[in-house]
Amino acid sequence: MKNEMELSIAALSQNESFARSTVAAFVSQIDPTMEELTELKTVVSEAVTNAIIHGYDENPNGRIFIQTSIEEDVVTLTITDQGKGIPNIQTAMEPLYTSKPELERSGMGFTIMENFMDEVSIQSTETTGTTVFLKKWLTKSTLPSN
Amino acid sequence: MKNEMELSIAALSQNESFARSTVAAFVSQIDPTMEELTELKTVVSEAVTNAIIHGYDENPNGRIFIQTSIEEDVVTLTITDQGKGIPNIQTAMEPLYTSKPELERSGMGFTIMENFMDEVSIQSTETTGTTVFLKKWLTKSTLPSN
Amino acid sequence: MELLSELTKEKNVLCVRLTGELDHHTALELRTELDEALKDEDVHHMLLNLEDLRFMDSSGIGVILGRYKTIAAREGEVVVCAISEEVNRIFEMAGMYKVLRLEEGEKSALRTLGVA
Amino acid sequence: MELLSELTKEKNVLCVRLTGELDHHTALELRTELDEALKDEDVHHMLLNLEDLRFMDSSGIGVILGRYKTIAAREGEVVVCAISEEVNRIFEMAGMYKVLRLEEGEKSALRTLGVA
Ligand SMILES: Nc1ncnc2c1ncn2[C@@H]1O[C@H](COP(=O)(O)OP(=O)(O)O)[C@@H](O)[C@H]1O
Ligand SMILES: Nc1ncnc2c1ncn2[C@@H]1O[C@H](COP(=O)(O)OP(=O)(O)O)[C@@H](O)[C@H]1O
Repeated sequence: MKNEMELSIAALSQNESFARSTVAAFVSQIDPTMEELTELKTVVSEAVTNAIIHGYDENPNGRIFIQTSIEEDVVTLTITDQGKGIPNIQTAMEPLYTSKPELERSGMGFTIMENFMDEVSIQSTETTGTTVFLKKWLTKSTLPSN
Repeated sequence: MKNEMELSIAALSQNESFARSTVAAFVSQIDPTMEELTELKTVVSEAVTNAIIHGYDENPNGRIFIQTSIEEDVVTLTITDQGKGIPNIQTAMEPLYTSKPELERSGMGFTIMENFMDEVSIQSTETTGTTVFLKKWLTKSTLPSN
Repeated sequence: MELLSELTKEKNVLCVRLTGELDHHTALELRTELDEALKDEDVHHMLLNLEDLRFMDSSGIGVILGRYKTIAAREGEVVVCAISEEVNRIFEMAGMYKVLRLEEGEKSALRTLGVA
Repeated sequence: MELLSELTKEKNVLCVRLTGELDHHTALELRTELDEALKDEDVHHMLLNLEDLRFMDSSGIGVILGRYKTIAAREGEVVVCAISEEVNRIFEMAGMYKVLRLEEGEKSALRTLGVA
């Protein structure tokens, strides 16, 4: 059976851990391995942090939308901000590229997402915001708990 | 500092525990006591269960919206469904009143909400749905963690 | 695996030990399980050990009262033991102690039901 | 209390033991704390014990590389020990082992830095 939730949070750094554990709690319904759960938490953390730092330039009035759906053994995540957008997605996705070295960003966010998920795609328009689509097939999945 | 989140879930009974633990995880930021956390979990469980059973007559296509805000030592919850509504709110709030005795409902949901929260108010329109507003002042609160 | 129930029979008492969370979702499963066990007409009393019940909402009241009816029809008793403070408050609000009896531990509860 | 850091000095080594979760939120606090400790110019090396680090994302890479620069300017070394498999994968992706050394345990790591 398919299940789906949507979470909307204020762009505050203390919500990063809340966001990743909420997604993990939801996905737990389809019995992921501990490793898969850590990978999912990590990518949520990366995308939410990007929305806060890059999308909203740390303006806490911004809102971040996290949609999670689970169906059989597939997890789909959509993380959206209505921030400033990414001028050049190709460049942004390069390992080690960061537009904010002064904040000690490592430029590894998208690289981690690509390594930990099976599908990553980014949609972004300057001034209207960014959406990151992420998809992962769980390996040791059991039947949905219902 | 004020913090706020909104959660939207499918009207599936397996989301009851997800909803109450998500609210608890969010409210944990302002250091409630274990007792207060249990009370908050219980009222979320009551309101979400009501939306599923009464609001949507267990139709899983329904959606439930849970808004949580924390500010200083005050927790505000708003739980909304777009279901069938409550024809008579006075009657509904009476202890032991239930419109679904055949489902072994106890009629204690609203009574528990009133006992565990400081403010309870209900807004409902037939055919457009129900919103339950709940508010609680935490006693042993510390300053917000930021 | 949100609610685990361990059912045993001691003489004519059905002993139910609940671990986890009892809400509307898990109450459905519990009801089915208890009704199955109560088909055994030798069962006259029910003892609920709630020591490891971490969470319960009003759906728990409903499922317990429903089984109480079966037990009452057999002129038996429902006894609850090892209840947490939070669950106790809900029991009190619902007036549960008008129909069921509270005991501290499982041993003493069983003794009051005639099981040595 | 998402990240706890325990800082001690062993000879000229700053030992950092991290417990909890290292993300953008907690990295900010950790950076301030480490920079404070690194004001002590006697510190030449830094040892990171990650045994109790339950979670780390790329913000952790940033905060470690930033401190590495200070240590490298003093011609010291940054050594990491007791790393989990998940955190190790992120370290490898980021090419961290080009600039820092991995050791199994804290004792052996300290020995390689000349602390008995
Ligand atoms: N949500 C976003 N809004 C605007 N720009 C973004 C967003 N996410 C990523 N970017 C851009 O893409 C770059 C690379 O992102 P990433 O790989 O996560 O590295 P980092 O966050 O360390 O800079 C960022 O430096 C930023 O310029
Ligand atoms: N979200 C809702 N939508 C429609 N009706 C509702 C809703 N919540 C409560 N009700 C009505 O109010 C009554 C009392 O609710 P409650 O005190 O929670 O008891 P119970 O859920 O056990 O019936 C319900 O039986 C139902 O008729």
